Amino acid sequence: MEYIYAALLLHNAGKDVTEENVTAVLKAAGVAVEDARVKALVAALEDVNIDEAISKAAVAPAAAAPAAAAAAPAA
Amino acid sequence: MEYIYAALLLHNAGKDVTEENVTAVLKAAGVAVEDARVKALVAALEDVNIDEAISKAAVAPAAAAPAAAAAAPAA
Amino acid sequence: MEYIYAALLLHNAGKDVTEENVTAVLKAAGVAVEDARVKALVAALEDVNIDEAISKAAVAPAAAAPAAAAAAPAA
Amino acid sequence: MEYIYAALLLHNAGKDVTEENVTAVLKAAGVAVEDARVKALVAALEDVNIDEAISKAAVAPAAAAPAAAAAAPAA
Amino acid sequence: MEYIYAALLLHNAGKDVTEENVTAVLKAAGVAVEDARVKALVAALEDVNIDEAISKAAVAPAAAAPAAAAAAPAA
Amino acid sequence: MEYIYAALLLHNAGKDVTEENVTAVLKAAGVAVEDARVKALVAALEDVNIDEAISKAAVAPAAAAPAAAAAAPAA
Amino acid sequence: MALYTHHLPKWKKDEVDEIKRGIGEHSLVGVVDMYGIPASQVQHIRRNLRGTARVKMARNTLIEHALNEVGGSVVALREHAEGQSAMIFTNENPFKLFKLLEQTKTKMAAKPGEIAPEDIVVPKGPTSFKPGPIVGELQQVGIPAAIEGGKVKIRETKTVVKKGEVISKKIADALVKLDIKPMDVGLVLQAAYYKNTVFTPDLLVIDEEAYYRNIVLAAQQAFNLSVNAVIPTPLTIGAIIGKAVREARTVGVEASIYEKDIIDLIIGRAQREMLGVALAAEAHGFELDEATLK
Repeated sequence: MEYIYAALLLHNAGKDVTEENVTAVLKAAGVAVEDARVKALVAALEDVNIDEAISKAAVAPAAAAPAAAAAAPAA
Repeated sequence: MEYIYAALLLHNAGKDVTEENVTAVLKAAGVAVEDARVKALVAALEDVNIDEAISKAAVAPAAAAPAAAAAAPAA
Repeated sequence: MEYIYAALLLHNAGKDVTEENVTAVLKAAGVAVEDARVKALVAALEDVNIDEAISKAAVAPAAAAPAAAAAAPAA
Repeated sequence: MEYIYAALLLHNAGKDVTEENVTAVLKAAGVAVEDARVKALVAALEDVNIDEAISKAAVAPAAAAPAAAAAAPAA
Repeated sequence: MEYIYAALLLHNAGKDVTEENVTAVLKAAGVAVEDARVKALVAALEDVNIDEAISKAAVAPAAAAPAAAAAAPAA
Repeated sequence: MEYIYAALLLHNAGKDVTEENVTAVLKAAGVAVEDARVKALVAALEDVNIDEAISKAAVAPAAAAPAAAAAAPAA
Repeated sequence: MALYTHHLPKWKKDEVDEIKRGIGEHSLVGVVDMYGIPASQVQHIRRNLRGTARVKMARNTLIEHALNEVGGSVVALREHAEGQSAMIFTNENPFKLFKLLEQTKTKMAAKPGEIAPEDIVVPKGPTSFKPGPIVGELQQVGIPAAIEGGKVKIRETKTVVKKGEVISKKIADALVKLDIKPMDVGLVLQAAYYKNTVFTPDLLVIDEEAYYRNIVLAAQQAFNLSVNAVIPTPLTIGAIIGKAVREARTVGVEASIYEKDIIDLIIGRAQREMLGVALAAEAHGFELDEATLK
């Protein structure tokens, strides 16, 4: 999950999730970076609205309960 | 959440979640690091079993959902 | 949680959650105030809509899981 | 809710919820303290198990949240 | 999701989920294949029991269903 | 299921679900293709909004899976 | 008024002085109604209050004298000294005194002509009575009594007097026989004078349930704020980590990032999507194979 955490860290900090940035973050954490995984990560996130994806994880109160239930297996 | 992601990234990479390490990761991501928040994070994590918290997170949404649902009619 | 309660108290009283105010409240409660935690608190709340954040349910910590599960069928 | 927050702040800080303490905390927060409300609070909490109430909140935050949201305007 | 569909198609057809096979299927579908994602997919699937993951997917919605049902009237 | 996966793969890749395309994908996966089934699938999917079917599966897994629905009352 | 005191006999003057001393030595002065409390119970209440509050019984006229002589805003208590009054002195706060007095109340038998403080209910079940005229007496006041197994039995639970209604002699007698004590008897606080303010009972009732609910609410709000604003505390760090992990996993699944920790979830999602499309295709004439149906 390190790669995903790195991507979210960048996104949350308002930075672009580029191969360079992800690699820099992972290296700072002492991870032996695999280029292929970085490429795959960046490619996968290219067409994804990260904020929207994150909000799917946020289980909102009562009204959102059915969504939460539905999301559970995916979480 | 940047600080939390930095901590999770370090933990997943098998590194200690120290002030130095968290700061290094955040800086690599281009974050203007606030020492106070790093300190508060590291202090809060001191007595926490991160692995346990992570594994529970995978289970929690499903468990939390019924509670939310159950409460709804009463609300 | 004292720091959180101090922030909530100030917010409810219509006061700004500043380092000075938080420190004053904590001191009045006899808390040995840690400046770093006050700073971290104020920094974290800077861009947060407190009213929204207090009413948005945070997902139950893992301890809740069995209770929630047990309660569900009875509800 | 200021009075309740003040009481919880004191309780969390390991202090007694006395009239003096509550008044001091509220004043530090810039609240125009009503003596009668402080007295009523202290008298009421004498027979309330605060720890139990807190643990109830912690065990089922998701479940209680809708109620919380509903109750909020009234508080 | 194309990559995972390709992998599951191969698995269902009783073939090994190798980089070559996945690439071949994707190419036949006219997909511009990114090697990095194929590599990441195959690596991620290496020690995974796909049949088990599939059967879990079938069970998960069932567990979520009561929550959704319970929440429905409130929604 | 291979046939369905092939159709999904094509749909996700932005290609038309034609007999030729489905056949090509299945062959690439080493499947011994039955022409009649391919015809039946393509004919059936002509009237299906695939995106809708997918999103229904994601949002309300219980509704999508008959087995899951049947299990729900017992859960 | 003060002049008039000179003409009081000595015992009355002593009484007035004692009340004045009580007022002077305590932060809270209350007027309580002692109507209908048997002497034995007064002793019991006094014992319960010992160390916390002192009860001084006196004629209303003497209470008035004392209040007038002390003067100032405490005089306002005068109008609450009616019926069988007594003064109560304490250094507790008025809310606590009110609670304390509520706790000293005990259940007593009803006297004819008293008002029911709440619905008076006769529960169903056996009684200790042997068959006899008692059955008729109970039936006369509407209590469904019957004989069963050689004993008098109440056939069903029955409300015999509604809250606020007068209790008749016949019903009072029946209730005594059945050992039902519907009356709350104890010191009833009429008013309390505390730091220049007169508190009446309606101001002093505390809804402890509401306080409890608010404590729970406040604790939830604090929990939510801590997690949602990402302010780590020992109590909430677990939930915060959980939130971050769930977000990361969700993003991973949504974006199809093929990582070991979530590949099973991605497979699950693909499987569900496939089933969704398979069922839609089946509805339009595509025959599913056995593996899919399973």
